[in-house]
Amino acid sequence: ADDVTLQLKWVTQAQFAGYYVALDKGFYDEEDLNVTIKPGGPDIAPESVISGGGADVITTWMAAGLAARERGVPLINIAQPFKQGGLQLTCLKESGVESPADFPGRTLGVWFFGNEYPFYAWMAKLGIPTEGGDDGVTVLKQGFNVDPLLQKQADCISVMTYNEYGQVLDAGISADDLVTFNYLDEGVGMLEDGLYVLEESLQDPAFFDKMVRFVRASMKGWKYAEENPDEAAQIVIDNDESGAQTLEHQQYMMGEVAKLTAGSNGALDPADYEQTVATLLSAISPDNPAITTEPEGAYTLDVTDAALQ
Amino acid sequence: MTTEPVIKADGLDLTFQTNDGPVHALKGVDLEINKGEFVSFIGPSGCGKTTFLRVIAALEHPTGGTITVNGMSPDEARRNRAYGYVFQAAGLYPWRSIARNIKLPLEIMGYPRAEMEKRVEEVLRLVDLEGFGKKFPWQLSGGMQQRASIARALAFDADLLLMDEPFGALDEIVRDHLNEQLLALWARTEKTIGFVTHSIPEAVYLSTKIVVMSPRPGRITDVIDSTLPRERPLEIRDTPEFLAIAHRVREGLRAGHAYDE
Amino acid sequence: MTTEPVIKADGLDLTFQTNDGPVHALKGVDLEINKGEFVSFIGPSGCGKTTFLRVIAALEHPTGGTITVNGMSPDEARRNRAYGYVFQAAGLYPWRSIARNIKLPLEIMGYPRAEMEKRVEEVLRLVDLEGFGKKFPWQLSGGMQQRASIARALAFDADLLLMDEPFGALDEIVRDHLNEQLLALWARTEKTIGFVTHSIPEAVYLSTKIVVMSPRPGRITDVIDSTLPRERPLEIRDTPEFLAIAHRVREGLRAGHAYDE
Amino acid sequence: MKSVLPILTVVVAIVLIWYAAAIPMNAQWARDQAARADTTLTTSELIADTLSQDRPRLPAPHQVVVELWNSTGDMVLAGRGLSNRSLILHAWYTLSATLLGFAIGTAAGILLAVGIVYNRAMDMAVMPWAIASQTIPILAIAPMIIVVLNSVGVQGLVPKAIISAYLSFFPVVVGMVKGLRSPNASQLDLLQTYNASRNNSFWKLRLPSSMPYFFTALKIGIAAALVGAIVGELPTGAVRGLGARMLSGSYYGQTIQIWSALFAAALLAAALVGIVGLIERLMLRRMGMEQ
Amino acid sequence: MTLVILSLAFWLAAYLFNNWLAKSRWSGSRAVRLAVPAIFGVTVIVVWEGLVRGLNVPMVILPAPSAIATRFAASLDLLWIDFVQTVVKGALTGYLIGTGAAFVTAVLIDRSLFLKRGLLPVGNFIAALPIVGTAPILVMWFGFDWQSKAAVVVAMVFFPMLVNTVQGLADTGKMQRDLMATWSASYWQTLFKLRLPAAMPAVFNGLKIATTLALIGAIVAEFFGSPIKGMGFRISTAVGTLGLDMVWAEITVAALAGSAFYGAVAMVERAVTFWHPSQRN
Ligand SMILES: Nc1ncnc2c1ncn2[C@@H]1O[C@H](COP(=O)(O)OP(=O)(O)OP(=O)(O)O)[C@@H](O)[C@H]1O
Ligand SMILES: Nc1ncnc2c1ncn2[C@@H]1O[C@H](COP(=O)(O)OP(=O)(O)OP(=O)(O)O)[C@@H](O)[C@H]1O
Ligand SMILES: Cc1ncc(C[n+]2csc(CCO)c2C)c(N)n1
Ligand SMILES: [Mg+2]
Ligand SMILES: [Mg+2]
Repeated sequence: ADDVTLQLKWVTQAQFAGYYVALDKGFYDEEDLNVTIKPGGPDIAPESVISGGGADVITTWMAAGLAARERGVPLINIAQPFKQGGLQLTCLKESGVESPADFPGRTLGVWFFGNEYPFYAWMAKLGIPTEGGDDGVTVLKQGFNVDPLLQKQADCISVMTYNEYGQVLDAGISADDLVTFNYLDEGVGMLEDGLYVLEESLQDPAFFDKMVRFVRASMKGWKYAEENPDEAAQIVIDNDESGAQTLEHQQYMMGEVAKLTAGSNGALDPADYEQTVATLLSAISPDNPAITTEPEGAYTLDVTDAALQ
Repeated sequence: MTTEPVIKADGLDLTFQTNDGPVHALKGVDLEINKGEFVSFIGPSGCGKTTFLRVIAALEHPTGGTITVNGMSPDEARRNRAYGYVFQAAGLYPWRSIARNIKLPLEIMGYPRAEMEKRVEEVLRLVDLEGFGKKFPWQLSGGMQQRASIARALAFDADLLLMDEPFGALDEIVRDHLNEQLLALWARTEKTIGFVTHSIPEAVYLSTKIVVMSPRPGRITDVIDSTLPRERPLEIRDTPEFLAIAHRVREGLRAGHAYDE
Repeated sequence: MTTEPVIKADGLDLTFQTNDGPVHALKGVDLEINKGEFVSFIGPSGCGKTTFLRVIAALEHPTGGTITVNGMSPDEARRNRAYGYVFQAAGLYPWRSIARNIKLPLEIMGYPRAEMEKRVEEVLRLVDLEGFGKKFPWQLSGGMQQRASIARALAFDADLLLMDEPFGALDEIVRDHLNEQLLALWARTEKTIGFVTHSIPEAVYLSTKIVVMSPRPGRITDVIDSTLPRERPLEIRDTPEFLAIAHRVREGLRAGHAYDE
Repeated sequence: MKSVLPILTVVVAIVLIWYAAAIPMNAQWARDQAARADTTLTTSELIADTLSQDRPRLPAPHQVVVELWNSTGDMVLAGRGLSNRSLILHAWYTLSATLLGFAIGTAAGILLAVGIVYNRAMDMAVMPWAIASQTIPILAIAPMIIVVLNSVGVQGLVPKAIISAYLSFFPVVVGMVKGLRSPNASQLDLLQTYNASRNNSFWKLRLPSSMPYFFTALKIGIAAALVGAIVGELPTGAVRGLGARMLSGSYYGQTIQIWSALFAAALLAAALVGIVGLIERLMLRRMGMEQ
Repeated sequence: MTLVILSLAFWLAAYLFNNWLAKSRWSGSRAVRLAVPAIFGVTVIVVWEGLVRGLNVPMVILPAPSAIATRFAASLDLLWIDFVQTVVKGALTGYLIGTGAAFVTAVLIDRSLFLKRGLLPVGNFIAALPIVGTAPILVMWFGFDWQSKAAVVVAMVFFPMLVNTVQGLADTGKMQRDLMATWSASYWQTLFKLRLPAAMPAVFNGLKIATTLALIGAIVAEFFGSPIKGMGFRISTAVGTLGLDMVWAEITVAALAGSAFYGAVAMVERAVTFWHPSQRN
């Protein structure tokens, strides 16, 4: 069997259910692949792991992938299981935020570590400075949890539909008490979890073939997960070595993630790509030069074309 | 002389409780020391010399018998700052200059500033250390440090001076010299002095009274009143009278000594 | 006597370079020590006694003059393990039992195991410490530790024994006792001994030759050959002959002494 | 044993203060929730609520103890002592990295110390940089170490152990240098008079006399190694170990889980230091250096 | 490859030169004492540069020193802002509060053997709580700005300082204490004239240990939530966006600040404990 190492962007959770299902259900075996899935975390940049040779393929957000490409890691998108994005900004209603017009003077929690590009793009679009003050917003580097909202340290925080939003609800705050802005709806949506490899490895036909089989099996896993969310959640739990996740939460997450992957057969829609690039380019600022020039050859449809035949 | 004794001990006992059982550091010690006397304590290691001095200074408390200092309890005497104490090692505080070391007891006793300066000058002269006030202890030789520590004990008005092997760490020549100076100082100030030593010639040379002690339990085995005159040049040590006293002390010591301990 | 000198120093100079300029620790030292002699070095602090012993032991190297030990350079002599050295403090290694402390030089010199055991037994007996081999140093009194350190220097075959104030830290009675034992040992083994001390009686009591030194620069001011017999009970110290020698030593010392250092 | 009563007293005092602090710290959330539900709380209801929240700002002591028990002893009783939900398993993951890192760090520390003591150039060159190296925040370079090692094919336990070694080597160097230099001049001179070789002076004098310093350093070092192992778990995917528990506790807002992992780590540290102390006592007693 | 060989050759040459310097006649002089570690440092940098270039290590794995220096020079303003936020506001405040509180606590509990016996072991236990666990909690309690960083620093430095100070206060000779008794000095007189001065070497030991802890604590705490400035913020963000040159520029600042902080405390120590044998060589 051929070895493939997949580096995830985040810890084992239903966000990556498709891959775990493919592994568990033997879809990879069927394609004669021996897949190792490496969980990520807040200190792991998959882009540097792959450039150091620690992985064959990674999942990451397109903005981070393109940024890495511009910094000399020639990443190329080979598949896009997430059609929709799940990134949102959620505010407590009692804080008085009702629309983006209310943002000035507020404190907003943002995820950094390569997750901040959509936020800056949005602020650029709204024309709101991010240096604080009365007509700007004060930005916090939010930890990867929802405490700042619960403890009222921020008016709004970043959440993913499939994870933190559920945690806020779980904590006992009802959806009615929340005001939520979805980046897609605000017109600054960007492609989220995609599969990326190094451009030069793809020149190798053997590697190309391996990726074709990998994407095929992974997508099979995703579709299985969408149809059997509870089983998928259980598979994720079984693969979580930290033992910290609850089945309940993973079931919720699987349900939400399925909504994002539902529209994708794995192939990247070039229109989505163009929109992401356009949004990024519209928001170039000295603080946040995600990308400064239009990327070229940052994706290929060859792999998915071959895989989906 | 109007002889009300400065120190009066009656059947003094002191037992330390240790892990290995009780240690009888002092047992039935009777002693009177009169004003102006120079009393040496001599005896093998562990016979309770230090302990006796510490009882006088109220640094230890007897477990039996009575003791008075100037007619008071040792604790009261200490509160009245009745004595100066000189330890074997100079025990100067290394972060203070010599002058400030000497000033330390004066600060604690609340002397006025001008008075302090005056006294420091005075005692530095007394121990031949003029001009060394600004030096730090480690910049002085062992003998000079020891003199500074004596100066420190002299700076305040205590009529009683307790000295625990003050010259133990010094070489013989420096020791001779300091012995001479100490005698001169004693003659000049008329203090009462209690002096612990290991050296027989030193004890004989300095004292008006020599107390020989013996260990296990610590007790007094002999009290020798010196027949030497008050005026004592160093050469007195080669006289038969001196040697006779020294001989008696040595005999007393040897009786109480165990070699293989 | 077949007198090829064990130690022969000719115009020996040793200058230390320090931050405060050069220190002349030894200046123009001439001395011969013959086989079987017991030579004491006496002199005020800083006169170079230790330095001279260290030069013999090749622990320091002279900056001028020549010195031979057994006809060789000190370094060669050291490589031949020509001498044992006893320091002022016992300097036993606290993590080794007494027996293993004594074994230390034997291990380093590569003696066979059985031989080591034999010698340890032997020297322990020689210094009256049979049965203490398994104890650790801190379980022994100061005097016993010092005897153990002498045993350590005796354990290997060195004809020359260098001792730097070995009894300086002990009380007078214990010291007297060890002095007697040392003399007995010397008589039995016929070693050559170089012995540094601060005590005049000790020097006179022990030596066949007394070297009086004086500081700044360190030099020899007097060499006194003892007229005392080889057989010396402790009482010899009260004889006029003894006192006469002591007197001469004291005079020599006083001449070279600066009080205010 | 004399310390048992004082320690108990202090612990009891801390627990009381802790309870007292938990109430006001968690009260805000209780009130907010009540307000959202349009009810008001009586004082006793409020206190009861603050001591039993799911995601408290400060969990009550009993909540932490219960969680600790549930994730250790209770699991053992249920026969699942080594499941991935058991803190015992995670403590073991952390412990294995700690021990390996400690071994590497100690070995490196000793070697460096020997170099410093025996080579003047190393002495002068290395020490200032060793101090500077400790001012670098390890958490910042941990991800880079992991990636770099990954790129040369080293992964798994070793990268974590190396981070842990990085933290533990420094106290060992400092302690060992002090210890190897602790023999005084006359102890060294004594060996000179025997014409002892460098080897002899190392094995027979410097090494034995450094032992007390060595063990003091080891106690600091092993505690540091544990911190290093926990830090090293974060950029390796935080999948296993006590550090992973703390971090995932933080992702999912499980404060109680964070606290129990914290206490497990501190207990582990105390145990490790205790074991080193025990070895020290045995060793020093055998060497006759302890009265 | 030639670069690799060249840098290794440089290393060898520098090593031999240092060895020669250290053994040479001037080895005690100030110049040599500064030169030897400096040469060592330069060697590390040269070898690093040579290896990175020679082996074509990608920038996102390990940037070359020259690239770091370039970034450093270009980002001085940013580095300064981060320095003020993390070192001045976070680390220094926490350091002063933590060591100060520990010092006062030590003096207070020093009167009670009971408290010392109880508090020190418990304190050691609490000090063993790993910062990665406590930092998120303290961020939750004290907010995102420097206050929570200072709190982390306080938590980190308090117990090492306490232990050292308590030890120092006990660090008087029996004779020194007896002397005070013979003068029948009061508790406070003994404290100020004997025990505090005698404690200074140990106190400074604690203060020195606390410097590195303070800096590390302040930086690491920023990983768990911060405003958008600060060295920890910049490092974690730059790692995520592959700005490794920026990461190393910040690390350089950390090392410089840490060494300077340590050096400053050591200098004060020299002035205050001039009398201690360890300061007199
Ligand atoms: N604090 C103490 N606790 C227990 N035993 C003590 C204490 N102080 C002294 N001793 C014991 O009391 C005895 C007398 O001791 P002391 O110090 O008075 O002797 P000394 O005559 O001064 O001896 P040295 O000449 O060695 O100074 C000794 O056996 C000693 O071990
Ligand atoms: N390593 C050294 N460096 C510089 N000066 C030294 C050194 N060793 C000794 N001296 C100086 O050389 C002189 C002679 O010292 P030495 O130790 O030989 O004297 P000593 O006669 O043994 O004195 P003591 O009776 O105090 O032991 C002294 O002035 C001393 O300060
Ligand atoms: C490919 C990918 N990119 C970014 C994130 C970032 N992100 C999204 S949610 C979350 C917190 C935990 O759910 C974080 C860090 C991700 N998860 N997956
Ligand atoms: Mg005594
Ligand atoms: Mg000497």
